[in-house]
Amino acid sequence: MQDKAKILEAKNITKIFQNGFGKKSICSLKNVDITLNEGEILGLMGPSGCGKSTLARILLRLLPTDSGEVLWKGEAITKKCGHQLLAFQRGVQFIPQRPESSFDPRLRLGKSVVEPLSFFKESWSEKNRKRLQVLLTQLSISEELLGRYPHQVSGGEIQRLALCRALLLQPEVLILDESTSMLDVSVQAQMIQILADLQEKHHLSYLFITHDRELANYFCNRIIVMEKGEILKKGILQN
Amino acid sequence: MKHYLLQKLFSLFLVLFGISLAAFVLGILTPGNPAELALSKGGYSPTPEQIKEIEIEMGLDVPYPVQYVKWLNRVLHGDLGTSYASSRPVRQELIERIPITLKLGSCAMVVTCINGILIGCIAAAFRGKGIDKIVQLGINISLSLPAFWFALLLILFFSESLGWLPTSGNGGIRFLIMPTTVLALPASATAARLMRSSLLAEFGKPYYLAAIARGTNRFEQIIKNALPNAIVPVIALMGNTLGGLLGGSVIVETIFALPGIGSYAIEAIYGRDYPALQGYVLVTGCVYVLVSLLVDGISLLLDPKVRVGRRRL
Amino acid sequence: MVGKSLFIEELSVDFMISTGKVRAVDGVSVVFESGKITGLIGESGCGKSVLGMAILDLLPAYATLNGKIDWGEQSLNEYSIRKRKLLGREIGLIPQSPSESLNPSRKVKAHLNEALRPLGLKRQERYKKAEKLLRDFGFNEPKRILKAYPHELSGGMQQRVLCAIGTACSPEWIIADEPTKGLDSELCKQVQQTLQSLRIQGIKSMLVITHDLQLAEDLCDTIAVMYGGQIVEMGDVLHHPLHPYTKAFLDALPKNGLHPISQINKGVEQYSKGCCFAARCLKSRPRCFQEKPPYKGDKMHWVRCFDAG
Amino acid sequence: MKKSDFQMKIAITLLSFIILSGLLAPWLAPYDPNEIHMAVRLQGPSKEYLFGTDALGRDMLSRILYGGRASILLALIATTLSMTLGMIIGVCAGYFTGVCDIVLTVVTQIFQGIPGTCLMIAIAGILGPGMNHLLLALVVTSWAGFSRIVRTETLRIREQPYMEGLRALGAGTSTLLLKHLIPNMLPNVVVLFTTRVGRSVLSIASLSYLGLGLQPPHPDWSVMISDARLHYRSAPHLIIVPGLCMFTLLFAINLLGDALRDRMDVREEEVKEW
Repeated sequence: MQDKAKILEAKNITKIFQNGFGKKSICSLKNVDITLNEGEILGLMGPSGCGKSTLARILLRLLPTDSGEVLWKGEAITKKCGHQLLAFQRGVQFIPQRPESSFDPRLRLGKSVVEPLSFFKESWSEKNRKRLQVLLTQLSISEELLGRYPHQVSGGEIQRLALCRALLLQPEVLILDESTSMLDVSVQAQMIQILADLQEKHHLSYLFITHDRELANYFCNRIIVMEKGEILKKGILQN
Repeated sequence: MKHYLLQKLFSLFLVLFGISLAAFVLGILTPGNPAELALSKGGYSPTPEQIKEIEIEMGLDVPYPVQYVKWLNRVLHGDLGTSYASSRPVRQELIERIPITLKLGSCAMVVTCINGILIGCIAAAFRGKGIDKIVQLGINISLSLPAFWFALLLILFFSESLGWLPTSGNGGIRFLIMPTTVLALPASATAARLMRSSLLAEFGKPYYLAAIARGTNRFEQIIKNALPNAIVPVIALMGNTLGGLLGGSVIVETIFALPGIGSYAIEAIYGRDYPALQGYVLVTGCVYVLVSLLVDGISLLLDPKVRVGRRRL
Repeated sequence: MVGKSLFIEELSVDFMISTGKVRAVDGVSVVFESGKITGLIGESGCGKSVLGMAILDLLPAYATLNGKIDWGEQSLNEYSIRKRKLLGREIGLIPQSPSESLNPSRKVKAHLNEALRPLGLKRQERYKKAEKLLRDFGFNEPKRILKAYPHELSGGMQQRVLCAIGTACSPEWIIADEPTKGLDSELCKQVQQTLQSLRIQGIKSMLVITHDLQLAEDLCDTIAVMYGGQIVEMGDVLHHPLHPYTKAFLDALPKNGLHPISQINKGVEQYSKGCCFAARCLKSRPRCFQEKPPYKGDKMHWVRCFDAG
Repeated sequence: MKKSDFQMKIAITLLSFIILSGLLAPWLAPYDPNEIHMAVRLQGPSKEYLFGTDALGRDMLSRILYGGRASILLALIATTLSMTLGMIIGVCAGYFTGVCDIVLTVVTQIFQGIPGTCLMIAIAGILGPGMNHLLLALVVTSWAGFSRIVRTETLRIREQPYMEGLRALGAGTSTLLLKHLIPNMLPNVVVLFTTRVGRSVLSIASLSYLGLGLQPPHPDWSVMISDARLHYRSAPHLIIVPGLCMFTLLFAINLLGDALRDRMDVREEEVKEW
């Protein structure tokens, strides 16, 4: 892997959760450094409660950090807000772990998938419609699914729709927080295959968070293992 | 546990402060000038100078915040002002009348607890069967009965035609039967409905399925397993049920002529006796807040996570 | 003495929900022999938990069950009152999610008391028996555990307490419903050891419902594979699978190369009268859609497919 | 879900009957409700006066027809006002945590600290009877309950994963609030609205009965009951008939509330595994 441009970086991130009544596990991050290169599938592994998901939320700027900063294409964005962040927000997308609650239960799936375009003030032009068609065929989602409500659709289909919603915004990085661990084995296999060929077609880079060792070995180029908020061994496996 | 108590005490202090503020503001809003009213009792038309004098004497000329502080200081020392109607200290009159309302209120509360929990459990145990439908219909009916109309119906039926119960006056238990029923009916209906739905929610939980798998009989499943968890929201509801009872007592006391603080408030309104009304709002507010705090405390204690704290073995 | 096996004939379970009738278990006939640990594996939605709950008669109100379930000679689904005596004493359940299957406002002692009631011991003996049970499951100071509330125990401890409750009256049969669901790898190993130690407690026969193949492989003597509400194959399925679905299922594992199972080909009715896997089977022939496939193979390893076996 | 549909049908028929008869009162009523004929006072039901006459000889049927209008209208307005106020404060307190939440919760607690009916009586008593004072009393006492329930709902929905997903997608606060948070809260709020309308009708009736709400010449059921108190021995129907109308109205509203609540929980019973 020659040294590609660094697309998303986090420098000595520390995050301490006070043991308020609400928070059961005190999961803090101690000066974590992580770099995701362009076009790379970076695996992030570790037992549950070691801070994987917290790191993901910090990278997505959903959680403030106590110290350290997040860099998008080399520029620090922890301080920025408002429209400077538009490029970042569009560039990094998030696929959650629980399929059954990643869509608003009151909206039909079609509307939810298309809605993010309006967040970036993009009108529903003909070009976007064609792009949606292409994505639907790539993700093997039937048109009829878009008319249904989230509780009438299976876990695997929901994850694929979440992918479709994210890819409609033409992101460059996908953060997958154990997106396949709730799925059955066969559906997971299908999802991984789709993720693989999407990566070539749209030359994306993935931060793939999982606790399944075999899956990580099979799918990821580089794996980082975390333990109680710290990174143990960087890049144990380079395949 | 400490964290909860601190939070509760802080909010208690604020709410009591709010009630005193509300009572004071009610005093200011009263139409007409209190000094003029005090003087012009008995048809005597006071001259402007005399009104001025009284105003200074009553401390009405200073800005409102200062008035509030002085008023609060007097209230904290137990002086709730004198009632225009009987010119006796309001505190005195309230103290005479509170026991009746408390007697009525506690009877109604006891009846509500027993009815609410019992009927709620029965309805949940026989879900979907005949009894459940009858109980739900009964709950709907008792929630739709206007209290004063129901009271009049009771009087018409039991006192007039059957003559069993006295229509008014204050004496032994026989005098309290009808007022308590009128007060307790809507309260126990709400309690029963919450009890039923919270029990049904517990039936769906995995630990209930595990309890059945342990070979427990139906009684053990419902009373020993589901009830301890399902009763917590009902106890919390008892807190603001008391508010309803205090409010309801106003109507019941006027109809059944029971000399409690409820009828005192109505007399104060008809007689434009504002200090008395102010005293009434203060007392009911404080009683209600203190009792709700007590009930909240109890419902917190019922939850082992709070009682025992979060230590991990 | 030879234990009683579970004989199930033509069992089907339908759920009446708002959008009509849904068949979760479709005509299952199987024998779970006593003295063996049988694994019941399958993807979510294949009806394995429903089958387990049907045996214990713990289905929700809106479910209707027909077909026969015999335990030894006694039939289970007719005399449900008598079954109440069986539940807990002869057939124990280890429920699914440990954190939610213990009553949050009652101590561990109360749970065990209830579980031990069928033995009819006096209070003091019951307390000693409860202590012994907890000690068998690796708790070194059972007194403190008995006084503790469920939220004070860690995930692993809760699981072991549930096993203790399930085996309180040392029943003949134990049904473990997804014991490792939602647990991470260390906890899974712990659960595996606890379940293996059940054999020492005198539990002869067990039915383990799980989607964790690792657990099934290490723990179970024989494994039944379920798909679309039917048992398609039973026996030593993990090492030499016969049914096309089992083969595809195993290929989809990360260690065997993550080959996905083919999608439902268009234009084919999903729930066919014949074999449930016909719609997605590569070798499916028209016959597979009309008739129910026969049982082939011997008692040790049988399969329901026209050309397999 | 046959049971809730059946309930819904009865509730809607009853409600529409009452509201229609209220709206069409001017055309349906045989006499002017306030026209006094002392000659025919306290008569039982007869051919001319179907429901008989009251203490001042006014025709009961027309007074009953007019009777519902004021309290239903007032209850609807009061509940809508207190619901909007409650929702605004509840959503702000629930969504924007920190100082804003603490301040608003304390204010809500203060207003909830005082028992509803007592405060209502105090306000109506001091400001004097009349429609707008009654309205003010109703709104001041009931918005706190609304805002507390809306706040818990907001907190629940805000923690849902799909809200976090939307925030990650770049949704602004306004879109999150208006297009996702509130629509998800609507079902529970609608159920709450129906029960609160019922409660407001009850409060208006109690206040009017005590003479603090609607005033005597105005044909209102509770005022009629309070006037008829003196003659309840001789003419009990003067009390029973208006009371029955009010009971039917409240019963219909409660039935509607129950049916809506059943309708909302339908999805929970879907088979999770399938």
